[in-house]
Amino acid sequence: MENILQLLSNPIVSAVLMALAPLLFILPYALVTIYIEMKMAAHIQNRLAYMQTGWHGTLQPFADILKLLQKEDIIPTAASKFLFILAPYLVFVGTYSSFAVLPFSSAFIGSNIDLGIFFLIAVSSLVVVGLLMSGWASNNKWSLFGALRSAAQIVSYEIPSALAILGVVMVSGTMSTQEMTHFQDGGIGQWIIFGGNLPLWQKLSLIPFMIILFLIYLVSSMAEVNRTPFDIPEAESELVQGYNTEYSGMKFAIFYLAEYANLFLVSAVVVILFFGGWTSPFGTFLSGPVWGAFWFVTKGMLFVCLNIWLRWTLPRLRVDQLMYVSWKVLTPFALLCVLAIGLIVVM
Amino acid sequence: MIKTTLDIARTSTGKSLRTEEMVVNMGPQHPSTHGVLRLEVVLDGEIVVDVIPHIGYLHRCFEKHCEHMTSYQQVIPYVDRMDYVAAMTNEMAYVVAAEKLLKIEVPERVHYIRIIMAELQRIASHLIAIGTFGIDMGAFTPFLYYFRDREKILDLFEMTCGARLLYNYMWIGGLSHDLPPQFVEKAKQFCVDFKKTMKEVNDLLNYNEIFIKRTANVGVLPKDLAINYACSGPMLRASGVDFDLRRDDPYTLYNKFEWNVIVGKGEVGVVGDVWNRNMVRQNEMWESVRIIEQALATLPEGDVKKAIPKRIRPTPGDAYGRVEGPRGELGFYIVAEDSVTPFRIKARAPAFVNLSVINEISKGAMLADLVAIIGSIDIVLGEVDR
Amino acid sequence: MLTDFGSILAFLLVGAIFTAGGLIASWLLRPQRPYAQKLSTYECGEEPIGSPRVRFNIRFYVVALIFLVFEVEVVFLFPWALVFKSFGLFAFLEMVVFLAILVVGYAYVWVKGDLEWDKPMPRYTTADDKTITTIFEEQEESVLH
Amino acid sequence: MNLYDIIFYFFAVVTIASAAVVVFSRNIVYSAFSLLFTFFGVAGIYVLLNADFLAITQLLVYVGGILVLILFGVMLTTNVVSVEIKTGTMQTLPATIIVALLAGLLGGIVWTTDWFVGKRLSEVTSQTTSKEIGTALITTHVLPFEIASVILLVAIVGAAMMARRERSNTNI
Amino acid sequence: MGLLDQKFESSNVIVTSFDKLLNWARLSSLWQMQFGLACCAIEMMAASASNFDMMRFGVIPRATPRQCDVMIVSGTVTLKMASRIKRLYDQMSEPRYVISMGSCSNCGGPYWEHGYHVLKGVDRVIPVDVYVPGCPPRPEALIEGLIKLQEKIRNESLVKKKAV
Amino acid sequence: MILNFMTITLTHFLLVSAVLFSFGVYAVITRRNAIMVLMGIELILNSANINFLAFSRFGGLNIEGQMAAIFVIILAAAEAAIALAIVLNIYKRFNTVNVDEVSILKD
Amino acid sequence: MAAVALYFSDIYRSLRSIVIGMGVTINQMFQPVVTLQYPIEKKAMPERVRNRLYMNFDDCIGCELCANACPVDCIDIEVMKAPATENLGVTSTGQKKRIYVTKFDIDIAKCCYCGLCVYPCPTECLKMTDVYEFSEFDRHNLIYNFSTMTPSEIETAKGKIKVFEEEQAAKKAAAAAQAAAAKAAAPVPPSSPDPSSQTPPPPANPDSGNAQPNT
Amino acid sequence: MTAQEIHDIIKAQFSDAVLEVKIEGARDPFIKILPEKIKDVAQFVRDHAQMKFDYLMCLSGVDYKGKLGVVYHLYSLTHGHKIVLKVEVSTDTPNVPSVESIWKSANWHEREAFDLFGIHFEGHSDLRRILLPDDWEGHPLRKDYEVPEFYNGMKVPY
Ligand code: SF4
Ligand code: SF4
Ligand code: SF4
Repeated sequence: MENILQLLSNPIVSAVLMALAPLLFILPYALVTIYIEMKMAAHIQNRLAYMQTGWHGTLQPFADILKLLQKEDIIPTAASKFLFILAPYLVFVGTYSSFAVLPFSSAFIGSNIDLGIFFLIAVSSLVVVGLLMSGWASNNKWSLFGALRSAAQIVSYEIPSALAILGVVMVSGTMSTQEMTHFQDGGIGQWIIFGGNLPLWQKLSLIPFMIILFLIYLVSSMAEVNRTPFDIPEAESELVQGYNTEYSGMKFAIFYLAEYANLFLVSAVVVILFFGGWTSPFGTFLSGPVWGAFWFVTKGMLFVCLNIWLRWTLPRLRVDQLMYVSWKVLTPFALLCVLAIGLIVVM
Repeated sequence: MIKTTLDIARTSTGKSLRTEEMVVNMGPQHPSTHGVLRLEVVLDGEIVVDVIPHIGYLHRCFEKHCEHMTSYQQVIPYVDRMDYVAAMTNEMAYVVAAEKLLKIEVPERVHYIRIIMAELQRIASHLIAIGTFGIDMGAFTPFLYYFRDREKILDLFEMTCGARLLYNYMWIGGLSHDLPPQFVEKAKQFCVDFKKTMKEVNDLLNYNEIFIKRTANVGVLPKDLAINYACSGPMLRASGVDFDLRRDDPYTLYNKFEWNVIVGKGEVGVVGDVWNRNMVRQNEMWESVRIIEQALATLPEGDVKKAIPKRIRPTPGDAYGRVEGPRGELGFYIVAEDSVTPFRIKARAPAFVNLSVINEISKGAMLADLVAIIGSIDIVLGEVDR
Repeated sequence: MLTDFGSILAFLLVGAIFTAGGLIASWLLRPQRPYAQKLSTYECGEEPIGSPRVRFNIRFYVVALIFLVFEVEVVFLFPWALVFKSFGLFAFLEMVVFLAILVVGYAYVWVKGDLEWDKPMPRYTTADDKTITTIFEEQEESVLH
Repeated sequence: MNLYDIIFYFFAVVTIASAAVVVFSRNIVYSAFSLLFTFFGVAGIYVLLNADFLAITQLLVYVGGILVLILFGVMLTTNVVSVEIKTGTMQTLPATIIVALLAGLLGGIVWTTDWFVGKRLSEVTSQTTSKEIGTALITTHVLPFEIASVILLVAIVGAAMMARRERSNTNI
Repeated sequence: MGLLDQKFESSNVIVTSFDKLLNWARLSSLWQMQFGLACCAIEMMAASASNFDMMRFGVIPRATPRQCDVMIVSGTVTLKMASRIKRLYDQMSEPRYVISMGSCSNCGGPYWEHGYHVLKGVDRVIPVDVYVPGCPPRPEALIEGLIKLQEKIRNESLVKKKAV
Repeated sequence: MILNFMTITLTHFLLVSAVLFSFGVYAVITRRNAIMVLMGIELILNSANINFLAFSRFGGLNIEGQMAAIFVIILAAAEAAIALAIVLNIYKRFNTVNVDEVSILKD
Repeated sequence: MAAVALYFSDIYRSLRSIVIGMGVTINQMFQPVVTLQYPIEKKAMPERVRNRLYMNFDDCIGCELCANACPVDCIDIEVMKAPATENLGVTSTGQKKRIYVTKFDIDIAKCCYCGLCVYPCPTECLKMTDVYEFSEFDRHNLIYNFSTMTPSEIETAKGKIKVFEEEQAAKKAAAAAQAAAAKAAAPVPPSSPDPSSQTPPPPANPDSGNAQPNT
Repeated sequence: MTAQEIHDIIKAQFSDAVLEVKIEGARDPFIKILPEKIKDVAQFVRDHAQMKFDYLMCLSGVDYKGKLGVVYHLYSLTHGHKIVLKVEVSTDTPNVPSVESIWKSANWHEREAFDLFGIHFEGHSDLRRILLPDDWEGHPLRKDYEVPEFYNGMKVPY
């Protein structure tokens, strides 16, 4: 017993355990989300989707994963073998390490670095390189197209999303995700979208800008995870499957998993930035570390659902329109908001 | 001749930093080629420099089969399979041509039922066209809404003739069955329900700003080019040519009903662009519903099998009959010899002709536009390749 | 701080190990029967024509370029955002100057059209053919704003 | 050898090995992708040097920006045939000698010099340096800060202009 | 190279229950290759659309053969197309299955006699697991074919697998 | 504190930096591909940054070292942007990124 | 200025159409699903539905009209004219069967379900049913043999036909002799080819005459 | 304009090119043209102000057992009248001038006729097989066509 406790108190062991915890979250989350997405899509379209595997098809995602495990792994002859294998690692590692800075509750955060949110922006560049690598390595036209598009897209939308995050950092005065959440502790009115815990007049004048920032971040986050209407990198009707055209079996599953993990990631960031992270909407009521995790995941899932809802509603943009939206609509608005917020905050 | 010239800078500056031209095969298995069309696309970056369509992946030798049939009647199942999305109108075209060849007059009720069926089929076909076009644009949901409603039409058809897709319903001189008893009522109900869906899809897709931005001013087919290429149907009308065979070369009793020919007006872009083509289809469905409602209201009585000839043996000669199918002018050119076997049947497939224009209108578009253009032409490969 | 980064390293490692674990598990289960045609490059069922590794659109490059500069700018803004509250209006104005200079660059690339995706406008010109009247000439202006 | 050392050696090895791949690989694409690991390793070393803000900035700017730019540049200028992806070398032998001499010199200096060590390590704060950097930017380093913005302005204008040049002399 | 696949000489309890699990996963998640050939493809689309919704069985259309499990050959296979179908089949990752949908791909269908350009049955180029008759088969019939295929997969085993 | 700093000293960091620097120089000297030269330069800049930070950490440079490193990164970004634009321009002109070929073709 | 107005109106319209679209989808989400859960629930087929062909072999008189009407030629009929003396029974429509149908195969894999074969059948023994679930693992199982005649029965039938033909030949010879004899007297019309006009005595064994046991 | 009038105008212009007309009793009145002249006639009927046959509805190849024919169904969107032009060539030298430059829609129709009948359209910009694979042998819609036993190793007959 003592040994175990001692072992647990060993920083290395605890760090590894901490690092494993999000994995334990991601896997069931991905399964659940795949299920939710399909069911939501289905009901939007008056149909049922998954019904036959388990009760109302609940076991379907398991079957999918288990099947993908059994699929043959094809590495085309023309591909650059090493890079082809490396790419899914990069993509997944890039996504997964972002989970390190997500404060799931006041008690749990993988790594409470002071630059949490900044780190989040930075580490997504690993994903960009991973995607480029997969596209290049596949030696397939559709893959390369998809990879280039997605790199250009993620890169373009990083500016507005970084600016939106900047606006929040200006209000909260911290880059640590945990502190940012503490900043918003105390019920729905303290959330940053409602101005955080600043004096009242500042709050009121901040709200419109915060809402705009929220929309900007929402849009750019959707673009960063390549979802409709920004799914041109894997636009089925144009590019077959985009960068993962040549990937099969487990490697594809890794991409798939990373995609869904990313989806939660950006939703969680929305929650941290604007909707109080793990704080309870009712102030101290129903708060506490465990409830915190509940609120965090619930809020995150709400935004995941919003994403899904949008996905099954909207058509897809074209690549030039994508650039238009990012550079000519979101960026100037984000800049304006940042300036306005700065002015309000220093006043 | 009209040429689509591209003033792309890089082609003009000799050794400039131009993208190397990349040749990409789109199809035969590609999600957006609507079947087994293969396009050899020459791309300059994302920009389409040239498109070389390759067809024939579904060449099923329809015309050869006609020459082997032992009666004119037996051709009809094959005609169904030519344009499987709009089998009824195909049958209609064939029987119109054959009746012209045989100089048969059919009872009025037959005309009415044929019109109802053809218009229902037009709706069903446009539903697929717009739905799959939506998928090409990345909108999956409208497709399913439309398929859901299409299923109701198929139920009507199935009730009438027993098949869902390929009907063998219109026979030379008549119909294989009279309408079943509940048909009229159900069809009326369908018309009512369908209007609601159309409005929803308009909200969801056709007037969606993203959709408009994607499709307006893309793949513009000028009027003169359209005529010179003998485009027909929504493709021609979207280019601003007010021409509809149902009105301008009437073949059954279409002129008895009140309806409008939909012409592309270029509300959000240029006349003749992809959006217009899609919208012409969408609005045509309203008109079809109008025709159906009128026809159902005034359906005359009669025997639908009265004029069916026992034995079909036309006098030698040839005839070309054409109808306005969902995709455009669908014609059958029948050459008869003194025999029960057709000597030669040539199908003038609208999609075949419409598709031939793709090279002209997609030069200079982007890859994503090319997908939109293919979708807007609304090809059915069975008809293109026959 | 270092332990915090240490746990990020742990995350990186766990991510990599998980990926490797997945691939190994799949290696245990999956069949592997490669042959030449199976390993051929997919291109919609056709034999691929040419290599995909050609030079591609310069647009991608320009996007990355503009991004890089803006990224660096944003990097500057973050430490500023942390502390500017305590320095008041002066710090804010400093940043406004900084931003203003960059906005000049932004405006420059906007006006010069570098933010636009290189999108050619197809023009329909008529060669000598007398029967064909071009309806298109008058509408040419309206082709895409 | 404690954990800090292990991690240092880990990053040092990652950095140097991948830098070696960058320099010695015949395939420029491999070089470019290998640069990712170099930058990453350097970022790790930054962390070990207590420069957390810089480490992440390194990731952000180098990996997310410069590397992507280089990759695009590589893809934009390499030719179809994989042979030409390979980068030729020149003057390998003299270069090796020069560089070996240089490395020896540097290493010797580094090794032999008795570096003046100012602050003791334990005195260094383990807090983030970003606040200090922010303060420095607003107070002591205002001028370089504003100049940097001018440099960036020049960079963006110049680079955009050059990348665009051929478009301006035609009429689109 | 697949440690477990077809490496068992004989069956035992563990292998069988493991088999069951794996087969269950495979049969419940048959991703379909998204391509249609002719008229039958329309019915295939109808089968995936709201009214019949093949997704209830875990059938998701994927555009690339690499990620597909089942190829539904829906329609007339012409000689021009046959080599492409072969290539696409080759490019699918194993385990892979083929459903031949409709008279045409079963044996040439209505075109069996005079169709000089029609392949008389897709089984002349690729192995077919289930033949769904009909011209076109109703969506229900396709689903029934799918269920048949699931039955077939249920009886597969690590011990000996479908020869290719 | 598990992280003991005693064994690794400034020297280690400087050595890594020196190796990186040498690699960078080697690439700059030997490589004919202009982009490879650019990569070499990036390596050199990175090694310089390690130096700055190492001195800031172990020497008396403190925050100054980090500020210097930041400006180096900014300059590196600006330099990369410009340099690659130049490379593209060269490529546009001469259809090669081979530096010595370019010097021949110069006029 | 117009450009600025356009810029903002674009943004406005985009946002508006997104909201409208989301309204439509959320509304649909609470509409009842239309999915027919096929293996569990099945659709009632309309009466005219055309699926698998059913053939009531008992009623077939072997006229081959269906085979001629089929555009696909997927009905393969082999017939032997039964001896006129044979009683093959009657169809349910009351027609008398006079032909052994030794082979009646419908290659349902080729059939295009057009229904053209159904109309000409004089005894209405061909029918299109509402059975559509008949997938097979082996294509050859899709060739449906409707003929219930076993090879041995066919052999017997053949034997009988031979016997009958011989009889006929003998009769003819006899008739010819008779005719030759009576030639001078009066010209007799040639014997009708239709065996039904003659009434040969019933066969000794009534069982073997009916090629198809009534089941 | 009636078929008779159209015929008269054509006859007046190309008296030697008109081989046969059938107006009375025909389901579609047609004019049979000398093959060599078909292009000129086509150009003429398209540009003639009164005829303006701007729309080529259909172009069909026909094998008349021993002779090959091409049938042009023309329509005028401007005036709303139709006419059928026919040409006949011998099977051995099936050369017909292409009307592709007059009506673009003829492009694919002519390729198809070439593919299926082997009619050679002179002056066609891109006369390749369109429906059948490039390495196909023979022209299947000819009445004397024999189906090959194998194509690319695949058995063709059932
Ligand atoms: S089987 Fe029938 S429906 Fe299916 S493709 Fe063939 S002809 Fe069309
Ligand atoms: S349904 Fe049609 S294809 Fe089938 S057997 Fe009858 S006639 Fe022949
Ligand atoms: S038509 Fe009827 S009776 Fe005649 S052969 Fe066919 S099934 Fe038998």
